[in-house]
Amino acid sequence: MAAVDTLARTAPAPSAEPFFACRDVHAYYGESYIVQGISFEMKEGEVVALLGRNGAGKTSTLRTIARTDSPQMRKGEIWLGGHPLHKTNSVGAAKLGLQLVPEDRRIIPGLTVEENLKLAQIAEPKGWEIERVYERFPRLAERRRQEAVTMSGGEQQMLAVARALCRELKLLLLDEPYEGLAPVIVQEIERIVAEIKEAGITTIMVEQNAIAALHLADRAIIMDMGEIVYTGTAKDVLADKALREEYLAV
Amino acid sequence: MAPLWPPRRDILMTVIFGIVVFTMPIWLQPFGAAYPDLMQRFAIYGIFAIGFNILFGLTGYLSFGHAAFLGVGSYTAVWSFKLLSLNIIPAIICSTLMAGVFAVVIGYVSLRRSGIYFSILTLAFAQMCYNLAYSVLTPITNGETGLRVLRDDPRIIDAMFGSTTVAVPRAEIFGIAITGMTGFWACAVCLMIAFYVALRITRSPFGMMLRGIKSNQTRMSYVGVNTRPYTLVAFIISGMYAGLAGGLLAIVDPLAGAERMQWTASGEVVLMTILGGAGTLLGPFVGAVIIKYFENIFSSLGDATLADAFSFLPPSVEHVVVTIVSPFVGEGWHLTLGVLFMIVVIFLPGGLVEGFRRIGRLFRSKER
Amino acid sequence: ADFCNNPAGSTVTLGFNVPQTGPYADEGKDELRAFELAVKHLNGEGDGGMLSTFKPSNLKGNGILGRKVEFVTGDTQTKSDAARATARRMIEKDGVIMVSGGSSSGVAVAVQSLCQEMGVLFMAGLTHSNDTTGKDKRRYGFRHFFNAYQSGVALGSVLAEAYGKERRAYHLTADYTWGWTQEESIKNATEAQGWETVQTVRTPLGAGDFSQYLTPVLNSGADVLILNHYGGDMVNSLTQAVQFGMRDKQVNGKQFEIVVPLYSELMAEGAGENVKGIFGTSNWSWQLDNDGTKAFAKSFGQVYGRPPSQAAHTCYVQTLLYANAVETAGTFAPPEVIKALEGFEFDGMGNGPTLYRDTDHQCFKDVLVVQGNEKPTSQFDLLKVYKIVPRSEVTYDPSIFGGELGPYDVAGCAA
Amino acid sequence: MDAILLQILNGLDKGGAYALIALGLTLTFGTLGVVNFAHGALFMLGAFCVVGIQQVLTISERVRDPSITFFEAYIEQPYLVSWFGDTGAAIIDWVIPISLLAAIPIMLLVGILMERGLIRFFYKRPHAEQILVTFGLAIVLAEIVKAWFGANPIPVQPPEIVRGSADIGAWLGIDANLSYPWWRLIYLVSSFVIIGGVFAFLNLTTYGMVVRAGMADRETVQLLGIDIQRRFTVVFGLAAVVAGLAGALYTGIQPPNYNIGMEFLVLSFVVVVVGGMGSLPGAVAAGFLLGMLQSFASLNEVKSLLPGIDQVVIYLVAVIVLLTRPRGLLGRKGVMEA
Amino acid sequence: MIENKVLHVADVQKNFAGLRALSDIDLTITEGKTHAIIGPNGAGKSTLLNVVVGRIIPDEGAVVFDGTVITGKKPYEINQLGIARVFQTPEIFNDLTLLQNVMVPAYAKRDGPLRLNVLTALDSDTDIRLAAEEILEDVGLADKRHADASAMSRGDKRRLELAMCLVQRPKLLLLDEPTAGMSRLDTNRTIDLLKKIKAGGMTKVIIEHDMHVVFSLADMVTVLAGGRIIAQGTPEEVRRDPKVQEAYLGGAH
Ligand SMILES: Nc1ncnc2c1ncn2[C@@H]1O[C@H](COP(=O)(O)OP(=O)(O)OP(=O)(O)O)[C@@H](O)[C@H]1O
Ligand SMILES: Nc1ncnc2c1ncn2[C@@H]1O[C@H](COP(=O)(O)OP(=O)(O)OP(=O)(O)O)[C@@H](O)[C@H]1O
Ligand SMILES: CC(C)C[C@H](N)C(=O)O
Ligand SMILES: [Mg+2]
Ligand SMILES: [Mg+2]
Repeated sequence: MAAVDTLARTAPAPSAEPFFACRDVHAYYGESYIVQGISFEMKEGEVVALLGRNGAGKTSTLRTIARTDSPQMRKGEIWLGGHPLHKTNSVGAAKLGLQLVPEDRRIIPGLTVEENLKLAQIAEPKGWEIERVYERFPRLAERRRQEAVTMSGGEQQMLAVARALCRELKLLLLDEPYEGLAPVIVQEIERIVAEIKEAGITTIMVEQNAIAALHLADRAIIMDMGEIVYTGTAKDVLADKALREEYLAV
Repeated sequence: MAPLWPPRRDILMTVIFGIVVFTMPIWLQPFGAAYPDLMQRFAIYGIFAIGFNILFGLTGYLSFGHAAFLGVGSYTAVWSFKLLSLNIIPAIICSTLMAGVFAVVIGYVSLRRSGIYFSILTLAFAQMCYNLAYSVLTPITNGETGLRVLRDDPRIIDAMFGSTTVAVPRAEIFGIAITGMTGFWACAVCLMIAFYVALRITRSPFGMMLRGIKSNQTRMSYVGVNTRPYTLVAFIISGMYAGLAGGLLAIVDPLAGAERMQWTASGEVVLMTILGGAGTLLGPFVGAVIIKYFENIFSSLGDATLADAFSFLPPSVEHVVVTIVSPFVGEGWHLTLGVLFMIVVIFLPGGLVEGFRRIGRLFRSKER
Repeated sequence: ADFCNNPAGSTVTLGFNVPQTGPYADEGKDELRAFELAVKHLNGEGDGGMLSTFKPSNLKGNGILGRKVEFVTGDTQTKSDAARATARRMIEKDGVIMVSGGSSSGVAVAVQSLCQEMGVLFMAGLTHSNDTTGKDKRRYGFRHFFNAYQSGVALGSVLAEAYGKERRAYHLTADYTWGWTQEESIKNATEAQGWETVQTVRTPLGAGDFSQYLTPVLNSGADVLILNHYGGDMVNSLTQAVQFGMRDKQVNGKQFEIVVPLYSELMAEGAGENVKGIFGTSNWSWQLDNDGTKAFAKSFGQVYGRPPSQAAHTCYVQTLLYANAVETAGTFAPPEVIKALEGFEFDGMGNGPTLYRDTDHQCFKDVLVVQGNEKPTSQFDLLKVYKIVPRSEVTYDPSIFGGELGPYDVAGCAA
Repeated sequence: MDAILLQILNGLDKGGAYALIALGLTLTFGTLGVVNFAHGALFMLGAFCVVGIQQVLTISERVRDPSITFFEAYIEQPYLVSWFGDTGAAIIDWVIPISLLAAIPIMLLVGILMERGLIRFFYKRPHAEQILVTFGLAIVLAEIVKAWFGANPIPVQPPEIVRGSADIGAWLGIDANLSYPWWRLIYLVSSFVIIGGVFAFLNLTTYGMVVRAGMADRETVQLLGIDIQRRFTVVFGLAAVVAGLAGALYTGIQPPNYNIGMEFLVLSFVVVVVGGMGSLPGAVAAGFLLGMLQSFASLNEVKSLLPGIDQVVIYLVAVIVLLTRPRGLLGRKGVMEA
Repeated sequence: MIENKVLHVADVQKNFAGLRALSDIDLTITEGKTHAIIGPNGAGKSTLLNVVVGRIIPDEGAVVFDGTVITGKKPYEINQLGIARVFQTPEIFNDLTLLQNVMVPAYAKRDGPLRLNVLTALDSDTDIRLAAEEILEDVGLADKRHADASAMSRGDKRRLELAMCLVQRPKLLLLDEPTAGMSRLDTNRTIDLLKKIKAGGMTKVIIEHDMHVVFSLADMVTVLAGGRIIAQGTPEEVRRDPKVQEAYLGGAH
């Protein structure tokens, strides 16, 4: 797909090491123990759906991988493209090409839409040009001078994804990208995610709309109570009715 | 947030608190702080801080002008001594009420804004009171010298009951002069009452509403609460506490000076509250005691006292220790206070009381 | 006898309450030096200073009534409230039998009335307001320093001589008891000489930047600026007035002049060059030519490497006078000590024959008119004595200021 | 007429001082979201840079003062003067300008150390704790200065040639009795220059935008690969430099003492808030507004109409402004409103 | 059957600096019914609720609730009349426990907008407390009632906010995306809960993007787009409306 060709990786990762790996990751909010020993690996270009009920620890896992200050990671290793993420912080992770699109979108108050996008292009490595974002998301172009937080939820979600695209992407973490969006927009964002997948961007996606997520994903990981309870291909999960009912209620 | 407490424990807590306060002359002895003036200050500033906490700790509104109420309370008490009677009861009532009146006015205006804007409004009002008391209001406040009780004041209530001529005019309660320890007992009684009232407020639905306002004003108005009157009432109550404290200051030493309205005095109560632990019941009192202790005891320690204190050490060591310690006492007591603030905030966020609680928890969990 | 803080052991404690911070901190520091020196001398250490020149004296150089003298200090911060708190601490915690010091009349008046209530003697340090021994006088308070009224009397004629009788004066006044009474006294004295007072403006104590008060002076038509400021405030206001070019101005065809009615060596030091030629009055100067002055200046200079200021002098003298009164009375009991001080006539303390008047506890002695030295001969030679106004000229009727002393016996802190 | 002009100048001059302090405070307070009660202390440190350098320049040999005979008195003769004669004296005379240059790196370092060592741990803490810790720091800094330099104001003189006053009446060609101290004019001009410099730095660069974003949501900015920490440090250093320069320049107006920072602190908070939280132009505008009003309130004509107005005008105006404009002159919504 | 209208939004207009967020909105809500409002993002749905609860004052038009005009009234007054609202981003008391979070609105309901209730002790007030615990039970948060609200996951926060509204037993409950971010399991539980309330006769306005929720609950659906009502009717009618399909539902439905 032409629209996302610059997203494509330039050189393949060495094949012996997995492209991305979590090994026995434990993380805490203060004293409360939330991420309780997560391990999984991903090949380059793979899309994984991280599923589980509310409070299972999905967001916490993504935040741990993105190396934010909270939750605090106390044990374990995280590797991305041969670099040890566990030894760096969120800034370092971002510089290695990791982007988190957070569940609450985290659009920066006080800045306009355009400034929010520009912010993603301060530090290297950069991704899309802003003009290109506007072509892809005409709605944002219309609102470029508006203070971004006064936009509607869906508009903000678009901005959050667009902002991630403004950076060069090796690993994209999407936390509930469809939440609160009108079906048309969901389809729109689904298309974007599909493009991203097509471009070979390794992606972890958390989504309550499990079916939608599973249709896109190569693989599914199901969490419960801070642990991984199931790993398998997306097809398997779609097929396994009992599993779906127990953890996903679908 | 601790689970809700049964009310019987309120009484128990007040009683324990009372015992601690009333035995201060005994247990403060080893700290060199068991003299009336300082103990009175502990109690008075304790009241001030406890009252301040009702506003700041519960609603989160940080007033930077509470000293104005302290000053108003003091001036009113002295005027009550001058015009009405040397008896402290009218003085206490008048000072508390007058501070309440000021709080209504200042609170009504200031509470139209929140956050830092509120803080600066209160600061501005207090500074206006201070500057005016110092200058053009001199006929009422006696300016920089301070308002004093004079022998030839009218004292109409006293005059009704006989002569007003006294050798030296002193506050009294039914013939008992309020000096020295009596002054402390009077303050201690007020402190206990003030503590109990604060306790009841904190543990009442009203108190919970105030905490709701602190937590989320938007939600508060969408569950049907008109937040302004609530905060205004909290403001008035805490202003009245300050007025009471100011009145007591004038009772134990019948001079009211404008300085006690200055922003530094307002800042002091903020520091007391945060140092001890804003939002906790005991914290403000603890903070008040510590700051007043430093101000009075540390500032009066000289090198000679230090040498005494460390004389058990070998002379060379003693010399070194005294050299290290001496910048922190006497004139340098502020330095100690500054360092203390920093240490407490850095290592015990939430204040001393919260810090103790945490340390306590740490020990308990280690035992297990 | 039962009275507040009757010394029980072999020592007696005095309380020295001086400003260590605030606009008068400089004088506070010098006062403290003098107190230490006085205590040494009373205890028979050092060279004895004025002990040898003071007459009539009962001092023996073995402490007071045989008790070794100790002292505690406090910081008044130049605030009445704070000063009262430290004084109370001294009385209640440290058991002092006498409080001295202070560099502000506001503080002096406040502490003096506290001392009356507590039944402890107050030997005022620096205080120049008429009120201290006027409407706010107290039985337990004594002042050695002169006052604003005396400054006015002494200065009036000198100013008229030097600057002529047709002058228009503009007052900037520290906004508290001392400033008010000094403004009034100087105004009366200069108006009596034919001067006109254009404007009197109050400035808050410790204002720092006086520019907003100085700019209106320039266009007011006044040709004399009278700064009723002291200490750090005066250093600032005078320096800034000079920066505004006031001393180079011609107004009404006359040279614009600045007057600082109450002067001190420390201020002159702070203001540097700016004081040259400026008139004021002073309680005492280390350059006076008499035995007491020389003895004191010498012993002070040897210990501290600088001559004493008038602040140091008055505090030193007050301590000695108190000690002497106790020796005379033979007891620490305040009423007796007070009686020993009242009407006491003495000499050899640097100001010539001096009377502690019984009706208002004000000292009467010669007053110095001083002028900023145009050609100092040494680094400390900042003020030169222009004229010594004799005691008889500055004596006044105590009734003009009203006030009452109150009783000798107060229940005090012993009650 | 002269009176008015003079009062305007005086107001601008005061306003310049307020604006400078408020500007630095806003940089940390509005931008970084840190309530820095130690800002006054930075002002004070700037002033004491001058004092310190003056003391270094005037390191002296002790020469016995022969004019004092009855005790041993000494005169301090600066080595600079002993060695270089008039040149040495001139260097000492130019102490303030020299110190200004030195103050920039010193204050930058102080600011950076302060931010690295303390402030950064408090970005996320409640404002109350920020107040307490920076207040503690302010006390500590003031006490250290007091222990070193003493409690009393230390006179510092502007260079001889600008010590007097400028005849502005002659400049403007009006036959008016209008003169104003040189040094105060220099202060006024410097404040314009510094304010302009800071604005250019923050508004004409994306730096300012990034810093604002970092203040609103550090975490997200970091997730975008920006090392916001370093930028905060720089901004803090910049604020310290602005405060320090304001303080250093001020020594020519008023001899500094250890407490001068506290004296300015409250006023500068009022200025910042009247200007509107987080707004640099607001802070500057409010600084000049309040300076001007204070100057005019001190006119005797005004005071006779409204006694005491000169004492309270700043606070009164603060109340009026905050009641009519909820967020001060130019404040943004939501900044420090809770 | 005479349908009783609880809420009437009459010809409401609202502009934001040139942007027409709501234009000519005329809407009636029938008592006891569940009325869904759907529409693309930015259609003005939340803005409409803001107008109803008094957060935004419309440029034109009025809102009538239960026969009283409520436009211009303060939010707390409107709540006191019986309108409660769940926000799109949860507005809860982060510093309080879950139980207290629910007790505050319960007191507000019982004591009115201003009552200085200082004399009762919190804990002896069993009525309020029991009511609060019961509601927490209903939404499935009972076992966490002494935990601080700030430690909840977002789904829990939403349920908590719902509980805070339910405890007031409002006549009209406005829900802005009550199940957004909820797992299917919890969504289903919430649907059940809301059905139960419906049985109790409470009128509800619900904004939702999850069509499963809309079609399970709504009696009536209004579709907003670009600040205008583009369709209105029963769920089935709306679903079949081509305009709606184009503007909102997209091809997949
Ligand atoms: N800041 C925090 N402090 C303490 N506990 C937290 C914090 N944030 C989340 N938790 C707890 O961690 C657990 C996992 O939360 P997390 O947000 O990761 O869940 P989730 O799977 O993303 O759920 P959801 O689908 O509701 O978003 C929950 O029990 C939550 O209460
Ligand atoms: N305070 C405001 N200032 C300016 N524009 C605003 C403001 N509030 C809302 N808007 C704009 O009004 C439009 C409607 O917003 P609203 O939040 O009502 O949408 P919505 O229908 O709730 O969307 P969503 O489903 O995404 O939440 C949006 O375009 C939004 O950008
Ligand atoms: C120090 C004194 C002699 C003058 C001082 N200002 C006073 O109040 O009296
Ligand atoms: Mg989540
Ligand atoms: Mg919405």
